[in-house]
Amino acid sequence: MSLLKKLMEIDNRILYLLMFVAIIVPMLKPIGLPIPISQYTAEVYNKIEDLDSGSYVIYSMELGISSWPWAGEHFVLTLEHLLSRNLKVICVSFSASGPYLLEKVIQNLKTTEKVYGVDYVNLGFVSGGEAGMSSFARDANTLFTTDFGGTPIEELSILESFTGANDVSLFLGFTGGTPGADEYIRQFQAPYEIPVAIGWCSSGTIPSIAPYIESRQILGAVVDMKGCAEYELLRGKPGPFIAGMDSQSLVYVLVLSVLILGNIGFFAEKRSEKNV
Amino acid sequence: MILQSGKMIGFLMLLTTVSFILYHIYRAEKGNPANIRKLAALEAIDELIGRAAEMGRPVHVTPGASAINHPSEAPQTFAGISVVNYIASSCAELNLPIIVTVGQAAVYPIVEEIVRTAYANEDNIFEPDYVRFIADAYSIAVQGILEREKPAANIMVGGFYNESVRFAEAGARAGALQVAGTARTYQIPFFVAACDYSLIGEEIFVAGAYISGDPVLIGSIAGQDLGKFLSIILILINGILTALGINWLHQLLGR
Amino acid sequence: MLITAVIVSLIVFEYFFDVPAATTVSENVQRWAVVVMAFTLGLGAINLFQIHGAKVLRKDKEWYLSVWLLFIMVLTIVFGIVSGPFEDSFRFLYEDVFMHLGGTATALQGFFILSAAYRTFRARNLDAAFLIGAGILMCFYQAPFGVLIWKGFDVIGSWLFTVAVSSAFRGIIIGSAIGAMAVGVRIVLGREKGLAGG
Amino acid sequence: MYEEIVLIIAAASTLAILSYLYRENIFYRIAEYTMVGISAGYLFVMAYRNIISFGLNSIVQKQDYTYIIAFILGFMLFGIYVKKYNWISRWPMAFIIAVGTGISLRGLVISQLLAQIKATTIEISTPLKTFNSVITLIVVVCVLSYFIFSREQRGVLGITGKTGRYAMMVAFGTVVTFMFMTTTTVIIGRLKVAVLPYPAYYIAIISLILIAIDVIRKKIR
Repeated sequence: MSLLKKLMEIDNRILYLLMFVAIIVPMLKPIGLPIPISQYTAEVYNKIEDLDSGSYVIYSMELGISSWPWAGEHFVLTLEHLLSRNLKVICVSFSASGPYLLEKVIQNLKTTEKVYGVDYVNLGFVSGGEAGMSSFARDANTLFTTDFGGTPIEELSILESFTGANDVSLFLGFTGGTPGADEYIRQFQAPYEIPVAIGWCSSGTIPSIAPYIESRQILGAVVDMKGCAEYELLRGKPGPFIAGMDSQSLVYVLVLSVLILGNIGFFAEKRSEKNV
Repeated sequence: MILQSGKMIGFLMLLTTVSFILYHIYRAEKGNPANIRKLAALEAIDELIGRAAEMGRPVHVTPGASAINHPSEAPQTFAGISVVNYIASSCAELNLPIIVTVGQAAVYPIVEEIVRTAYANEDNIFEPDYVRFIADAYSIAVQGILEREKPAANIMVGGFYNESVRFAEAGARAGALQVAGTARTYQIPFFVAACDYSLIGEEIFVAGAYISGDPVLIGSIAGQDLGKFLSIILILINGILTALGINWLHQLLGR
Repeated sequence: MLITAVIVSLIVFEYFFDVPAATTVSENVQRWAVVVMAFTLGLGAINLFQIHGAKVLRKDKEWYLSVWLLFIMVLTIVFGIVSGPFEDSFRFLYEDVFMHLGGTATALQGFFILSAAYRTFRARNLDAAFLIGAGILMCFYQAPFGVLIWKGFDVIGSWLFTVAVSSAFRGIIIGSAIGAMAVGVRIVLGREKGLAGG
Repeated sequence: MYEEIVLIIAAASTLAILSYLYRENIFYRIAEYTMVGISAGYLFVMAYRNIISFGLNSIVQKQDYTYIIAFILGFMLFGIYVKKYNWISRWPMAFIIAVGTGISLRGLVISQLLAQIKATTIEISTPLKTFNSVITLIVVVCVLSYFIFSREQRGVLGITGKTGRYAMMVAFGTVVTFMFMTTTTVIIGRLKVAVLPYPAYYIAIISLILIAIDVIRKKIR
């Protein structure tokens, strides 16, 4: 009983420390657990593979610069994938924090044959939330006067034959919550019938996106690190996310033990109260 | 005037639901509101306050950290304010100290007035520190109050963000019985897991409407119920028809 | 306020009906909204000026932190507007400082959930039992180690996720869509507290 | 040299925030205030750029003078800061709320309400698919019925409502568990970029020493 009591009274800080240990240890010594590929990620990947070359794709970034260190490699990988398929990528952001991240993603592209302004463009941030999305979808070409860097849109040849959502073959959104799936389908999928896929979403938000995927309103989603790791496998470029999944495993072992331990203690306490 | 193709059913659905809501608001304003049920969590609040009175310890209540000028947040905050009102009058009746923490400047005067009136109505003394406005670091401050002042009951109804899990933990560690509710989907799980009673999603609006007796709120809740009934019926019919291989309703519902 | 009712009705009407005149007006209204909403983003800075300016003037506890906040805010604004957002000075503040602060702040939440899970997530009633049971099961589904122990975890987990979890959220989505309509009605009627009071 | 300094600042920022996990302290406070300051400043810059590129450029380059209305409404927002003219800001607020409400309202009927109702079908193909679709339908109906408030939850409604509530609990449990993945992802990113590389780890060592001193100091007391 006393051991249990001790286990019940671990200081929060020890827990936090354990979390760090669970994350760091596999980083230093990878275990290499197998990763099964989920339907959701495969759908996104296959959709990009199936698009006709030359079609327009919206690459909509709702995440902020702070997500660069932990998901940046995935954003670059996805953009490179799009470009390698000879698609015309229009980068835009409906959240104020997005455009710099887009800028950073573009700076880190490894492909050199694709040209800014011809094969891809960063239009920056559109304010107005859903009103902004709606205006962008309806007539993007009259909304903008310059791209994010200040170049007049007349000088960007990619935009010559682009008028708005009607020309788009895929909407790829990267979101951490709001704006997110709800807004995408309200403003892009339902009125214009363009396919919407989630290029990255946090693991906590996927349960609320799942109904739309099951109803085929959204094609699929790359979910957090797990999805990124699967995407790396599909692209045949194993990288940081596959390595990171080992840490995930250990963290989940910790979460599991914490939940079970807490509840064992709770029931033991209840029983001892009854005996008294 | 041409209805855009494929949107007819959508327009009809909108029209029907809106007219349900309008009808019930109208009925409620005529003094004939629909009955809405009293939620278990609300009944629990009475019990919690009773327990606090026995223990002689204060009750903590907060209407959340949300603003009141945003369409998806204002209703939550006002539901929270209604709950504060309810608790303040119960506490005033028992002359029990109450701690109300407010994180939004615009909410503070409203809540202060409510609590002051509640204590004045019972001829009990209103202490100035019953209602506290916390300008910044709302989450840290409330956590501190829960830990130091150890309320016997902790009631949190309104719009909560990341702070929900910390409040719930701090409250539980202070030994308070907790009732909590929010309409923010990602915060509900923490309240359910860590509190004794919880209000999920729209339940907080129902609680607010039940307490305040506001005809517009009651009317719109009753109207929404009809909308939900309609949805359930559509789902059932659609399900049965598709199972039988009849697809006309399925196609009608959207492209 | 009448203006609210008119605009809401116009935008909704234009979506369902094919009336070119209404569409033109509504398009313009939406484009204005893009600009007006941009103004609201700037209000946060002014608001901070008010709150922290007052703190400094009153010499409140930790007023020097308020000074620091205002200084760094003004610096960001000056760098961003005067020298341009692509200059190194602005990039240093935003990419080299803010990126790390913001990212780490996001992570804190997970730690708080962990300690709350340990201390307070108890199967104290049937509701919580369901919640925690599902939580435990999903640990095996979410991380690769689950499949290593038993292949079934992946099957059960994905079944639970695609069938039970997503249907529950579908119910919530339908319910909240109807709820949003009710809020819309109240706004149009000018009967939504706080919002339409004007 | 510049890069090393930047890395040290990155490490210091990261650890200042993380130090909150140990206890509240002045480093955390400074970091928090810095974050709020830069974030508000950044938003201001973004607002400025958008007002110029969407608003002013449309007036100047495209001669679309209707945008003047947007500017008037935008400046009216500042009325909020003058008590006497507070009412002025209500107009633009009403405008924003109206556009936002209208746009989301018109979209959600089809995309969220009807499309989701439509998707809830009973599929007759394989037994498993049929079973799954029936369960889906039952769960959706039960969850919806839980949110019916003008009837007492007794009889059929009692059963469906309870089932709906438990189904939601399963969903919420999933949400909680899933949230940990993001934290882990973020921390891995932090460690890789701002804590483990040279010379950032010096900061980590210094902060560990500081914490150790604090622990010992408390023990002695």
